[in-house]
Amino acid sequence: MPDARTSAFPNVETSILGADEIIINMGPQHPSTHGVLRVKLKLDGERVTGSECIIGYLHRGVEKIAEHRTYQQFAPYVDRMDYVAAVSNGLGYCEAVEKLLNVEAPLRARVIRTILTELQRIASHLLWLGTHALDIGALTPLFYCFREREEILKILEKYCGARLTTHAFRIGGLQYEAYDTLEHDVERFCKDFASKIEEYGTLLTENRIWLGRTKGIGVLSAKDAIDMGASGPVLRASGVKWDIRKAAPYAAYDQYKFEIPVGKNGDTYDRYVVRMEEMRQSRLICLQAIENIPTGPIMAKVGKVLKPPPGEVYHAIEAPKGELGYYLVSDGTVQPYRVRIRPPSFVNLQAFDKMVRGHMVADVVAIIGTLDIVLGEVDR
Amino acid sequence: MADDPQEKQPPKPPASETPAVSTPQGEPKPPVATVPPKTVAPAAAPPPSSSGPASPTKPAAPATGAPAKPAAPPPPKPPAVAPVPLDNELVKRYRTRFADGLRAAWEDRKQAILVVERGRLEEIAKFTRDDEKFDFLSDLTAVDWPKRERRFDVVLNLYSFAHNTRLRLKVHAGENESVPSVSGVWSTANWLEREVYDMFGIRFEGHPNLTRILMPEEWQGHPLRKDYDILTQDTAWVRENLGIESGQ
Amino acid sequence: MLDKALFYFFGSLAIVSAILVVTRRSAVHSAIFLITALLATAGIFLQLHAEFLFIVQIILYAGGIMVLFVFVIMLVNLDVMLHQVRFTRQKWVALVLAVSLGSFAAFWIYRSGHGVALKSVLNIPAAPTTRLEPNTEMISQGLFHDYILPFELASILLLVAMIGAVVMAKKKV
Amino acid sequence: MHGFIEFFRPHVLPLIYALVIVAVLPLLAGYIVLVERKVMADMQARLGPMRVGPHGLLQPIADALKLLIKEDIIPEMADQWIFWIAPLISVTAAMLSMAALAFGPAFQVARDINVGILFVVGVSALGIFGIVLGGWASNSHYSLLGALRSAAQLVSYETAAGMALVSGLLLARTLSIRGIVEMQHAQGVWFVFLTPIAFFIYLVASIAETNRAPFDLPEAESELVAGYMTEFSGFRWSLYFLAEYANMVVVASVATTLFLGGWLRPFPNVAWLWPLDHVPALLMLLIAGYCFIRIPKQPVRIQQQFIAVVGLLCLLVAAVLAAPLFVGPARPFMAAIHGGFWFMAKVFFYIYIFMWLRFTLPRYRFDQLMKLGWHFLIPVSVVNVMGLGLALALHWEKQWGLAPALSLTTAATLAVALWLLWAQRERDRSDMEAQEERRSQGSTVHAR
Repeated sequence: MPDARTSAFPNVETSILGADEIIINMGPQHPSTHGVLRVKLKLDGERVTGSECIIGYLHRGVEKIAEHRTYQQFAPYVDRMDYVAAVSNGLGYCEAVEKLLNVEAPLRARVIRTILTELQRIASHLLWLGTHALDIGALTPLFYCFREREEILKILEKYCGARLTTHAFRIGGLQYEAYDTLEHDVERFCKDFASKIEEYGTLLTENRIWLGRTKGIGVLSAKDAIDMGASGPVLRASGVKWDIRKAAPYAAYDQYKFEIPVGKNGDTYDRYVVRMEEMRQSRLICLQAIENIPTGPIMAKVGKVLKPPPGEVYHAIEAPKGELGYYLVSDGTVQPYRVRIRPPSFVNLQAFDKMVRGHMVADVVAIIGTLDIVLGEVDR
Repeated sequence: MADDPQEKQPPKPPASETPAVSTPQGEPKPPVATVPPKTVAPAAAPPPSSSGPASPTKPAAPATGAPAKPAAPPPPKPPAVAPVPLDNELVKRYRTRFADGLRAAWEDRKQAILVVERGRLEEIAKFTRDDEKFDFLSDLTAVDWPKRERRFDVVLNLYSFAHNTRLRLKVHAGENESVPSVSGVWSTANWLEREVYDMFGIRFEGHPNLTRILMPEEWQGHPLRKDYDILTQDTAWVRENLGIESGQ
Repeated sequence: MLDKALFYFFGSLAIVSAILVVTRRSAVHSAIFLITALLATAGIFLQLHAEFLFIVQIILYAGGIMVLFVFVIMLVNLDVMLHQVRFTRQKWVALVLAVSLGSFAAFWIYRSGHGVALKSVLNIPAAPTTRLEPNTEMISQGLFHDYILPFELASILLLVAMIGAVVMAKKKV
Repeated sequence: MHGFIEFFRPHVLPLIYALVIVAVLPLLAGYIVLVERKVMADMQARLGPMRVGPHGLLQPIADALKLLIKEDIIPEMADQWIFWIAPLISVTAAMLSMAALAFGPAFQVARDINVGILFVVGVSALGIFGIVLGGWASNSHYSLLGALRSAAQLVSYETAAGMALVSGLLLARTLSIRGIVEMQHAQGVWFVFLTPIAFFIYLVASIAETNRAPFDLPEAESELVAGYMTEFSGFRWSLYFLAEYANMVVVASVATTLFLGGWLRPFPNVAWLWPLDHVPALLMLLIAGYCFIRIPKQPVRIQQQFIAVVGLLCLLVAAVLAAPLFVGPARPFMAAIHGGFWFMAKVFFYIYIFMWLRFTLPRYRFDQLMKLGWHFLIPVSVVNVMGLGLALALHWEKQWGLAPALSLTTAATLAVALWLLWAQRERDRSDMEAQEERRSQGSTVHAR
C-alpha cells in the first residue's frame, strides 16, 4: 500500500497544481467570522470562484418562543438577537407593539430613547471598526475603539443597570427616569469623541495599505444592493440615499437635523467612510437631543395586561446594521400570535456570495468584516 | 394624571405623529396624522360609504374573532383599531389589471394589505415591482392558521423608494400546496423563502436551491408550525435511542 | 590533528548522505540528504580555506537550487510516481555498469600509486596547509577581467532561458 | 596532552563567544518579545504584561517555562522525522549566521572570515528550509499554503536585500565585517548617509524577510490560522519563535554593521563631541535611578527586592561602562566595551522600527506584497547599485567630489522610483476598470 503520508493530502480532491478548484472551509470557529458562521469557499488557486454560507449554528428559535410569552415577557429576548446593538432592537420591538396597541410614548420618553439608540449605534459601529481593522491586520484601532465604547457602556449601565443586553425600554415608554447626570455624561462623551474619531481617521483613512486592502473590494452596485435587499450602510455605500430615520421618522428623529452619508461605488472603503460619517452624525443628534430633554411623563397610559386588538403591523427602524423590521400578528390574547423579525445581517449576508467572487482569500475576511454581520441576528 | 391627548401638542407641526384622535370605531377623521408611514393610499379619506362594520367579502382572514370590537377593553385603554376595508387608486389599478387575482384589500393600522391569488403571485409580483415601483422586498415570511382550511399566509412586505410607502401582499396556501417563488423578481427572496420552507414546510416552485437554511439538513418537522410539538418528538427520540421513557 | 578529524567527518558525511539520497522512499527525505551532502562538500571547501567557494556552495546549491527542488517536490503530487513498479529490469544493466566503472577507477588509483609515466597527470598535491591569500579578489579578478566576454555571454544565455521559462509558465489569465 | 592544549589555544576565545551567543540569544529573544508587548501596549493605551515580576520583567521566563511544559503534539499523519528536524534547521540557520557578526571590535566568533556579510546572508537563507519542511511535514492544507507563501516571500525579498547590500559593499570595498566598520571609521561617515535609498530598501526587505509587520502574511491569523506553525506546539513552536526573533537580530546587526557604523560611536572622529563617550554610563545610571524610585510602588515585597536587584545590576553595568574613561588600566578595553554598547543600542533601535511598523500598519495582501517586491523594490535596488557604481567610478577616476556624485545618483534613483510608483498606480487603476466592467455585464448570479 503506497505510503499514505506521501499521497499529498487526502482531503484535497485534486492536486494543487491542477486547474480544478479546491474547497476550503472557513469556520465555524474561524477567528474572523464574527461568530459561528461557516463559509465554504471554492478556490481556483488563490481566487474565489464561489462561496456558500452555512448558518444556523446560533439558531435559538426566538420566533417560536415569542408565541408562548406575553408581549412584555418577550422584550428581553429581543436584546439577545443583535447583542451588539441591544438598545435599538428593544426600541424596534417596543415601538412595533405600541403601534399594535395604537398607543404613543410621551415626548420625553421618545427623546431619551433616541439618545440611547444613537449612543448604541456609535458603540456598534466602534465594535465593527475595531474588529474590521483587526481582520485586515491593523492591531491598534481595536483598542482605541473599545476605549470609547467603554464610555458608552458606562452610560447605559448607569441608566438601566446592564451593559450589553440592556432591556432599556418598556412597551409604552420607559421604566426608569433618566438619572440626573445623564445630560452631563452624554455631553462629556460627545465632546471628546469628536477628536477621537479623527484619531481613527489618521490611523486608517489615508493609510496606503488600508486603501490597497479596501478600495475596489467587495463591490456591490446600487441595482444589485436593492435587488439583494441590502439595507443600512451597505445600501447607502452603494449610492442609494435611504435612511428610515429620515424616510419614516420614528421616536423623536424628526426633531433633529442630521445628514445621511452616501457612498459612490459601494466598495469596502465606501462602507468604511459611510459608517465613520454615521458616527459623527449620531454624535450631532445626541448633542442636539440633550440640549432640551422635555419634561413630562415617561410612560403612556398602558395597562398591566396588554391585549392588543386582533390585527397585524409591520414596523421597521434603522438599526446600526440596516432595516430591522418587526411583523407582529395579534389574535387579541396577551400572547402575540406570530412575531417575525426582519434581521438586516441575515439579508446583507446574502449579498456575500456576489461580493466575494473573483477576490482573494484575504479579501473574504475583509468582506465579512465590512458586512458587519452579527450571527445572533442572522440565526435568531 | 391621564395623559390628555387633546391639548398637548408637540412643538413641531403634526408632521410628527400626534396621538390619533379617538373617534368611535368606523370612519376615522380625514386629516388624521398617520402613524410613521404616510397614508398608504394617496387618497386621504376612505370612501364615506363604508357601511359600518359590515365586513366585505373578505374571508375570515386575520380577524378570526368577530369583526366587531372584542370584549370591551378596560375603559382607559385607547380604542382598538380594527382592519378597515381599503379601496383607493392602488386597489383600483390592481382590480382592473387582475380582476379576481386580487382577493381582498384592507387597511390595518394604516398599512395597506392586498390578498392576492396564489397561482398568479409571480405575475402580480412583477407588476408590483415594475409598474408600482415597489422595488425593495423588505421581508418575506409566513403565518400559520391551522384552523383555516388554507392554513398558511405567505406575507411579502414591500417598500417603494419612489413613493416612500410600504405595501403588504398576502397569499393563502394550503397544507401541501406550493407557492410560486418570487426569487426571480427580487433576489433577496432566495434565502427568505428557504427560511420559510425550513420553518413552515411551504414549497416554493422555481426556487434555485430550496433546502433548509437554519435547521440541520436531517431535521424532521417544521418548527414554526402551530402543531409542531417538540415534546412528542423528544419522547419519541429518547424512547428510540435510549430505550427508556423520557421523563417529560 | 583537528583538520584530519574534520576532513574524515565531512567526507564520510558526504558519502553516507549521498547513498541515502538514492535509497530513500520519500522524495523529501532524499532532498534533505542531498542538502546535507552539499553542505558536507562546502565544509571541505572551507577546510581548504577556499572561503568564497564555501559560501557560494551554500548560497548557490543549498540556498538556491535545493529550495527549488523542495518546492517542486511539494507541489507535484507524488502519488502517481509511487504506484509505478520500480525499474526491475534495469537491475542487470546497473550491475554491469557499476562493475566496469569500479574496475576502471580501481585500475587508475593503483597505477597512480606505482606507475611513473602518469605521475605528473595524476599527481594530486596534498592539501595546502599554508593560508591561501583571500581568494575572493582573485576569483573576481579572473571572472571580470580575464574572462569578461564568456561571462557576459553566459549571463545573456541565462537571461534568455529565464524569459523562456516565464513565457511558458504564464497561465492563460 | 600538551599538544592538545596547544592545539586548542587559538580556538578558546571563539568557543567562549559562541557559548555566549547560544546562551544569550534565547534570553535576548524573550526580552525582545517583552519589549514588543510593552511597546504595543503603550501604543494601544494599555499597560501590557504587569503581573509576572515588577512591570512584567519575569514574563519571558514564565513564557519559556510554559512552552517547555506544554504538551508537544505531533499530528498523526505527520512525517515524524521531518517534523522533528524542521524547527531545528530554522534555529541553527539563525544562530549560525550570528557567528560571523561582530558585536564589538573584539567580540566576534569567526575571527577574520573575509566573506563576512556573504556568509551571514547565505546561511540565513537556509532558514527557508525550516519553514518549507515544517509546512510540508505537518500534512495539513493550511500549513502547506502558509509555507509556500512564506517561502515565495522570502525568496523574492532576498533579491532586493541582496542588491541593497551590494550597494553598501561597493562603498566598503570589502566583504569582511571588521573591514566594513573600519572603512566607515576611516571615512568618518556612516554609509547610511552615503546611500540612504539602499538603507531604506534593506529596511523594507528585511521586514519582509523575517515575516513581520505589514508583511506577516504567512501566519496572518485571520486567513491561514498560523501558517506553517499551525501544527507545532510547545517547545517545537518556541523554536520557530526563537528562530524568527534570532533572524530579526541577525538582520538588524547586518544593517547596523553595513549602514549604521557597527560598533562606532556616533561621529567617531569628531573630537569636540567627546561627551558622547559618557552617554552609555549616564544612560545606565538613569535606568538604575528609575528602578530605585519605583521600589516603594511595587505591590509585593519580593518584587521590591527584585527591582532593587535590577537597579544594582544597572549600576554595575554603568560602572563597567564608565571604567575605561576614568580608571587608567581599563583604558585599552574602551573600544571593546563601548563598542558593544553602541552596537546593541543601534540593533535595538532598528528592531524598534520593526515593532513600530507592526502596530500601526495593516497587513498587505499576498499579491500586493509580491507586486511591491518585484515591481518596485528590486528594480529600484538595481538602479541604485548602478547609480552608485557610476558615482564611485566618477569619484575614483574623474576625481569628482564624493558628495556631488552621490547626491546626483541618489536623485536619479529617486526619480526612477517615483516613476515606478506612478506606473504601478496606473496599472492598478486600469485593473480596477477592467474588473469593474467585467463585473457590471456579469448577470446577477443566484446566491446558493
